[in-house]
Amino acid sequence: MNFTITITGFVALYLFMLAAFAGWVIIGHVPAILHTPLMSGSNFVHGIVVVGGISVLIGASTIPEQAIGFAAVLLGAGNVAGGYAVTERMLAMFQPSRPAGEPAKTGAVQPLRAGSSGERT
Amino acid sequence: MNFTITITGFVALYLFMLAAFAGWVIIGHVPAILHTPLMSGSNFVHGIVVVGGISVLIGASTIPEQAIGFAAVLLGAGNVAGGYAVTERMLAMFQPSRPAGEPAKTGAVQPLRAGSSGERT
Amino acid sequence: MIVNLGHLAIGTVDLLAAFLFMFGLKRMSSPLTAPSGILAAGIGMLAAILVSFLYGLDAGAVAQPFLRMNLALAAGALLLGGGFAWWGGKTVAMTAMPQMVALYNGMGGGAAAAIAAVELFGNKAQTTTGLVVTLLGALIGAISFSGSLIAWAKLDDLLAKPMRVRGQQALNAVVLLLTLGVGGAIIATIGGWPNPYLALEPLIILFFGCALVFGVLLTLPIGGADMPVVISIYNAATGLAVGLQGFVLQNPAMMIAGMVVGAAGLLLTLLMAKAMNRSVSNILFTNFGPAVTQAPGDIKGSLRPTEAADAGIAMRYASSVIIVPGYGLAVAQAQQKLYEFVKLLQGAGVGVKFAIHPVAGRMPGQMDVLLAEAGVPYDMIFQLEDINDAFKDTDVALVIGANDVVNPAARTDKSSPIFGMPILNADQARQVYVVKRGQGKGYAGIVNALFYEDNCNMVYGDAAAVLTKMIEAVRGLGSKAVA
Amino acid sequence: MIVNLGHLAIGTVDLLAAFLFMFGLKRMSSPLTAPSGILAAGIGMLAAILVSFLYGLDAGAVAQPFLRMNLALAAGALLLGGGFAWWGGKTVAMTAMPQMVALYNGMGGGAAAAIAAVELFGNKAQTTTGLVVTLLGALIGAISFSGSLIAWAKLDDLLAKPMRVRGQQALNAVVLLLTLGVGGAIIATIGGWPNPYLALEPLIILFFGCALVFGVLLTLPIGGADMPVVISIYNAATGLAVGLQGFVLQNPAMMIAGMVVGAAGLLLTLLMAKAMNRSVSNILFTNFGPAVTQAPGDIKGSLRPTEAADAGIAMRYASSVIIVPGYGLAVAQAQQKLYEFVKLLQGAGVGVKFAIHPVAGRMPGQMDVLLAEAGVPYDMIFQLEDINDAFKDTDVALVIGANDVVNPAARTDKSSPIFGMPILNADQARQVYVVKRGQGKGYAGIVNALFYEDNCNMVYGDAAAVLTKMIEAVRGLGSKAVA
Ligand SMILES: NC(=O)c1ccc[n+]([C@@H]2O[C@H](COP(=O)([O-])OP(=O)(O)OC[C@H]3O[C@@H](n4cnc5c(N)ncnc54)[C@H](OP(=O)(O)O)[C@@H]3O)[C@@H](O)[C@H]2O)c1
Ligand SMILES: NC(=O)c1ccc[n+]([C@@H]2O[C@H](COP(=O)([O-])OP(=O)(O)OC[C@H]3O[C@@H](n4cnc5c(N)ncnc54)[C@H](OP(=O)(O)O)[C@@H]3O)[C@@H](O)[C@H]2O)c1
Repeated sequence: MNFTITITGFVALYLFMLAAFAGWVIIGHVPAILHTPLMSGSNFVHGIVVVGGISVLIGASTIPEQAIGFAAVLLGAGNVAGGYAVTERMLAMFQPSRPAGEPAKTGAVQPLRAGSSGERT
Repeated sequence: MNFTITITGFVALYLFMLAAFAGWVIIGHVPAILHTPLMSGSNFVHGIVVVGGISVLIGASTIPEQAIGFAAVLLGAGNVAGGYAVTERMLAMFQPSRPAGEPAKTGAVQPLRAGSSGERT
Repeated sequence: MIVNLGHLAIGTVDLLAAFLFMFGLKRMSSPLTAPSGILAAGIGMLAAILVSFLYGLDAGAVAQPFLRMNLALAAGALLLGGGFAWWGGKTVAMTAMPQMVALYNGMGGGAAAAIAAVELFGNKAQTTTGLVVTLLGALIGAISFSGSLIAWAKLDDLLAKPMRVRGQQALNAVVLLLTLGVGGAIIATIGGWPNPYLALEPLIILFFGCALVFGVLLTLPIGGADMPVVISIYNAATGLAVGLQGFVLQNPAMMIAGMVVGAAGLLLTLLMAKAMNRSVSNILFTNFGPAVTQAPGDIKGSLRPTEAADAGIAMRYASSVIIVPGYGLAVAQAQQKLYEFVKLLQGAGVGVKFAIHPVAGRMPGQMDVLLAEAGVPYDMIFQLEDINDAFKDTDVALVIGANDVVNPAARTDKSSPIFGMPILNADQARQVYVVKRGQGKGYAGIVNALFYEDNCNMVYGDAAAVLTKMIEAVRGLGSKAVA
Repeated sequence: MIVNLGHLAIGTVDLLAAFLFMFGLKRMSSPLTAPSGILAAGIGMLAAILVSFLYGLDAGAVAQPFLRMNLALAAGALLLGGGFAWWGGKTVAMTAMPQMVALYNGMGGGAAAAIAAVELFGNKAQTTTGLVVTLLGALIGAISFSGSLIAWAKLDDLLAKPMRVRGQQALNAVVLLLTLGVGGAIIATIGGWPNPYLALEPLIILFFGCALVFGVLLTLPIGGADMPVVISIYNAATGLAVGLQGFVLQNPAMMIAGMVVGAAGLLLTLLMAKAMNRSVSNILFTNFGPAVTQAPGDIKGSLRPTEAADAGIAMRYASSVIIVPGYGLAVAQAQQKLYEFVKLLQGAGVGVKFAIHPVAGRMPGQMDVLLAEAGVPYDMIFQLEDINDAFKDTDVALVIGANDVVNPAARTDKSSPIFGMPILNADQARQVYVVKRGQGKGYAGIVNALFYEDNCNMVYGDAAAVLTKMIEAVRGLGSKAVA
């Protein structure tokens, strides 16, 4: 068997359509509280470009190609590592009341699932 | 340009994965009130098999192939038409209070978006 | 050139159709947008079907002489199959929806299997991968076909009670292994291995035969009330089969639509099983054992029957009523009568709501569809979690043809088969009326302690008949009262 | 054989990675599951990067002599770029998040453009379709690169106020057309048409130059406060560019991940713009005109300053307090102090909630992240629609560094630039304290009538300083009071 991947024009359109649809539906239900981490998280995901950079750099056969390929990997790696670092940092901060070890004397505050819109207090 | 579609094994897996993911996410938020129409609606969607039946029947070159191909189109057409008919019929029945022309004397009934769980009356 | 343009048209339209399918299913997540959703999917389907006739441009030299005949056959099959199914779908009673869906679903599975048969008999698979995928699609499609037909027959009362033989599980396993074995022999034969026993064609026929039998055997032992879950599984299976045949035919729209339905059907199945507080494998395989026999001594109190007229009038003078419909309402086909009665109450200023349990009836959402059919606006219909806290502030709970979904044993009795299932708190209302024909048990076959509670009265009779009496009684109070 | 196994490994891992990306983003829809989501996506990314070194097995005869060098270069670039960015991401202040995201996003766009450059200089496109897609990806990637860098510089205060020239729109249009023209020339030259003016290489350089300049010109005139929306747009654009380059490189994981981000980023942009009650094109193109000048006569009443200590003690003896944080809190970096104060209040039995406006601060969700950083549990944090009805039953609303998001002009004054934006009903609380440094206006540059209301007192000073005083005052009440 041969595992080379060939994507002709039409199949590419199908892939694009499906991916775009999935992306749209996935994001549709994200609460406002997570908009910033979501932005940096999706930013992280397009860091996959670094894989393209690696493949191009590996196939390089002239100095200019090597230089530009090196730049591609460098930039893509920055995208990946930075995007992950900030997203993970932000998300680790979101804590519910109890596990935070607070005395939980929240008085009149009724805990509510964060981002559950449609409920009114 | 040539618009023939070629889908090699791996690309097929990508398509399948994306489609399955999309299907899963799409259904994730359907309220229980619509489970029956949703079942018949997704039933309708796999009626696309009729298209495959047509292509096979058109390419048939022996009597048995024609017979089986005919059966495929017949069955697939039943899937499509029946699935659409029942789904559309059921969905047309779901009506909100106001447009139904009822005197809307619902007394103590507070209208609530159907299927909005998480709210308690 | 023309051929190329044909491919362009098919590719474009199919891409659009695949998008519209997903878009349509997405819009079906709310009653407001759902009708436009099925319309969108329908438009996509129509376009895909029409453009698929352009495959005629592709026909090779061998098929050329058959081409006009084949095109005519395709059109004829479309009109014939589509026409009958359309007519059936438009005229079937709402209560018969589950079996109709089973039937249409079986057709889809059959179509997928038929496509696979053409591929296999014609030996058209190019690669081993293609052959394996074809066989897999054929297997799943055929099982879904015969299994769905059995489900249809059961739900349509053409087949009696669950039929089981001793060692059912072992028998099923043997048939499945046999099918897989024959599939392996087909692969070997096509691959050029010597096979002294059978030629390719008998092998293929045997393969389909075994798969069909397996579908029958798998479905026969399952109780009629579990059928909706089974239908949902077969729905997902047909989707999968269609997706696989889509790969074989190199048709991405089929691949996508099939796989979307496969995943969606699987999730829907899990949601249903969860709502019934059971596991899918429990439904499929362990539906054995005698019904639970309950010591009658468990229940204290006595049943207090009352007249339909009295109950109706009591509700007329209540300020709030919650109605709990169940399977019996569907049996009695009394949804129209029920809404007539509700409108009378509303006209008299009574606040009325409907409380729907996720597994009331015999199909998830069946009660919602039934009430919708009668014209009940969907903002009067509340799901369990939205209304369960309201019973305690309600004057009357009218339980009509429901039983298990209001059985308090689910809360307390660990030995009960429904223990753990969330139930509607009808018992918390100030007064409960239960409409049923007699001492019949619910689907779970257990006694209902609610009926013996102090605040509960029984109204015996067919739901439709009882409602007629209630309507007459309230009307009899005179026009002033029903202002 | 080995090459084939390499392809198998790459294909499998990339498939898994694509799934994990989508799965991870899906899990990011709730704070509970989000950390596991980014972890899943991270694992997918790591695996995809590691396995991509197997492309080395593919290297043709020409690239073979460079192979070891190239592999070393790739590893070096990974460590260098990844290391710096990781360090930056781990150490940057939470308030500087927007510009960091802009920077990383620009890097992604630059990488996509660089890949395109290699393809173009090496003339590797096989078909016209491939060439066009390469150019398109190069264009979008380059714009996203330079535009994001400008956004970063602006947010990091390296660039001063919006810079505009007369006829900015026309200039932008000219540069864009020029870029497209050069792109056309490239296609023509590669297609073999005679081009007497420029050889291919200068054309490609010109193309990238124009695209980069266009990105700069597009971003320079936009106000710093609109930057988050711009960053979100560029985020989607980078996703699109990555997806297109994925097609060029025949890498489905890149295609999928890029396109998912493209669609997700677009939707996120629209959600943000909607929360700000503006259209995206309004943000991008019509950010001109002088600030609204308001007749001071509009406002009746006078400002009543009060001491921080008095306000703090008043809150200590209130039974319920809602805190409305805004951009000023981020400027003062006072989130830790604020939570310290809140814990004091809670210890004294005061019920405290946070009310977050969707566009409080300078980035959607910025306040949520800020409070989370300080350790505020997220179930104390309420979004506008969840808390707006609670203000009227609340003793004290503490508005700290917020302005526009509590400006009643949004409700009543049709001429106001924020008219129609939903606002937090802080004015409905029995007592309002507003913490700000002086007479500074909010982002919209308009006077806030709330400050002149009878139930409102101003507490002047930097938010951090004011909170320190409040904490001291409450502590000063003695341990009994703060039991
Ligand atoms: N919804 C689903 O998806 C699904 C699927 C599979 C299984 N189930 C199971 O089905 C059950 C559903 O509960 P349910 O409360 O709706 O129904 P139920 O527990 O099956 O009870 C139905 C009751 O209706 C009465 N009835 C029958 N015909 C009637 C008529 N013509 N007029 C008046 N009453 C009539 C019967 O008593 P009489 O004989 O005395 O009249 C019976 O007690 C649950 O156990 C659930 O797990 C549901
Ligand atoms: N969130 C987003 O995505 C986003 C994006 C773009 C634009 N915007 C816009 O930004 C605005 C956000 O509203 P907002 O209420 O959060 O902020 P704002 O309206 O910009 O007001 C901030 C207030 O904080 C005060 N302040 C500044 N530094 C301070 C310090 N160190 N200590 C105490 N107070 C300080 C300022 O007054 P003094 O100078 O008197 O102290 C100013 O009035 C909206 O108009 C929104 O449309 C938001």
